[in-house]
Amino acid sequence: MMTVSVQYFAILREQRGLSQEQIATETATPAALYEELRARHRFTLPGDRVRAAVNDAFVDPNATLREGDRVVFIPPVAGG
Amino acid sequence: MMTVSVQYFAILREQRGLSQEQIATETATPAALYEELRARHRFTLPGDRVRAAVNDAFVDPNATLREGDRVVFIPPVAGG
Amino acid sequence: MNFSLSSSPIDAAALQRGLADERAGACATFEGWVRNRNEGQPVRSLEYEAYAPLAQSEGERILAEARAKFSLLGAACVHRVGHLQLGEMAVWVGVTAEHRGAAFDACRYIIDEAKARLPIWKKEHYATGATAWINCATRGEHAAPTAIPPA
Amino acid sequence: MNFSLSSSPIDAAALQRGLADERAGACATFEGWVRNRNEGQPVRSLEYEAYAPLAQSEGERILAEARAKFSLLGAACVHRVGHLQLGEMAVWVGVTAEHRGAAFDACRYIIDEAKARLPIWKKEHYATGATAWINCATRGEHAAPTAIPPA
Repeated sequence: MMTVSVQYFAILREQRGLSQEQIATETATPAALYEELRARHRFTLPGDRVRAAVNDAFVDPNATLREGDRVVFIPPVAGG
Repeated sequence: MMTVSVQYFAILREQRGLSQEQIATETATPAALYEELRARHRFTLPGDRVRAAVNDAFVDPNATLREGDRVVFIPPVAGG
Repeated sequence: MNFSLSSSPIDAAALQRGLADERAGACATFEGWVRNRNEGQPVRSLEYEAYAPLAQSEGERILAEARAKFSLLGAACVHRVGHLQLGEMAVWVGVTAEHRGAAFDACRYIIDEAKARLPIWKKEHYATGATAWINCATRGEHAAPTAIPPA
Repeated sequence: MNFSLSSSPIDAAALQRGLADERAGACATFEGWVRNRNEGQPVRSLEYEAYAPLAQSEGERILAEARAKFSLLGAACVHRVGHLQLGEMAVWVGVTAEHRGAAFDACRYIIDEAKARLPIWKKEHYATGATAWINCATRGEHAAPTAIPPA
């Protein structure tokens, strides 16, 4: 079990109802953590449409999470 | 013999030393008129690098000139 | 070479003056404006939300890529965040180069990459009162309203 | 859709405001600036001379062609005439469209055609005091000075 912080933006922020939280999780990767949170909070976006960032850098969804990481799940972008 | 007006721009204006003149000519086309003027005024540009306009529209160098036409010889352009 | 996010209106003229360079023969700019329709739906306004630290580093990376790929003298990009009204500028890109080919190509590269890669999201507010996060529709609708606010 | 020649500095901001359109999502502009070198020679200033009536009609024709080829909302082009200093704007092109692809393609089409077709000539004044009408060199030199003024 480790604790990471998760920050939410846009549709995920609205569906979660907050911008940031500390999560204690048994999962080891951003992909697995997203599935856990998706089930808990009924996020509509499937995991394959969400990218992940850890400590303000894009990461592979199967990267290894570490205690204290700051994780962000990135919905499909729409800048410009 | 007919009379046309000829207007000069840029390098041709400088080589002729004036902007406009009336020309009495036996030539029948812009191409022939240019060769006549080129010989008379020692224009450096050969005829194949000069386009012609008559009455403010581009014309074929072998178009037929008419009495009173306003003729412009157009050196290679360099706008922008 | 610089990228920034702005929560206030973009001053394009000032940004362009910042690119002034006597070696430059060409300056190409692109502005993205909030328009009044998207895929047939009347739009009233837009909200842009950014994941700022990553948007900043990714924006700088895009500008550095443009500099490496094209023969440039300067390049800058500013993206708005917050609530924008119709006609407001959402993004500005400006590029200077000795020659216009590089300026056009780089300007287009920067906006194309910015749209595809910056972690920035857009919520459209429709004339009906509904809203939608663009590109985040699920269940098969495209850009369809995902929420109608309570009356 | 409009083209003009201007003997005073081009007000790009005003021109761009003239293109404002709530249907437009994209505005691409191009500015040509007087730069301090051409083909290796230090340049001090430039003179532009136009055959005005034909430049006007040809400029309008180019804008109409762009409108026919691309899906545009607006397009404008202004070209300076007279004596310009380093850094001054020689030509401005602005295009609006719903989408950026058409805006970029049309902006580039207009400047490419304008440079190739408008009856406008450019005389460079070099640091040496020499001058040259660009593209009018003969006897094999390219953009070499064709006249040294009397001291």
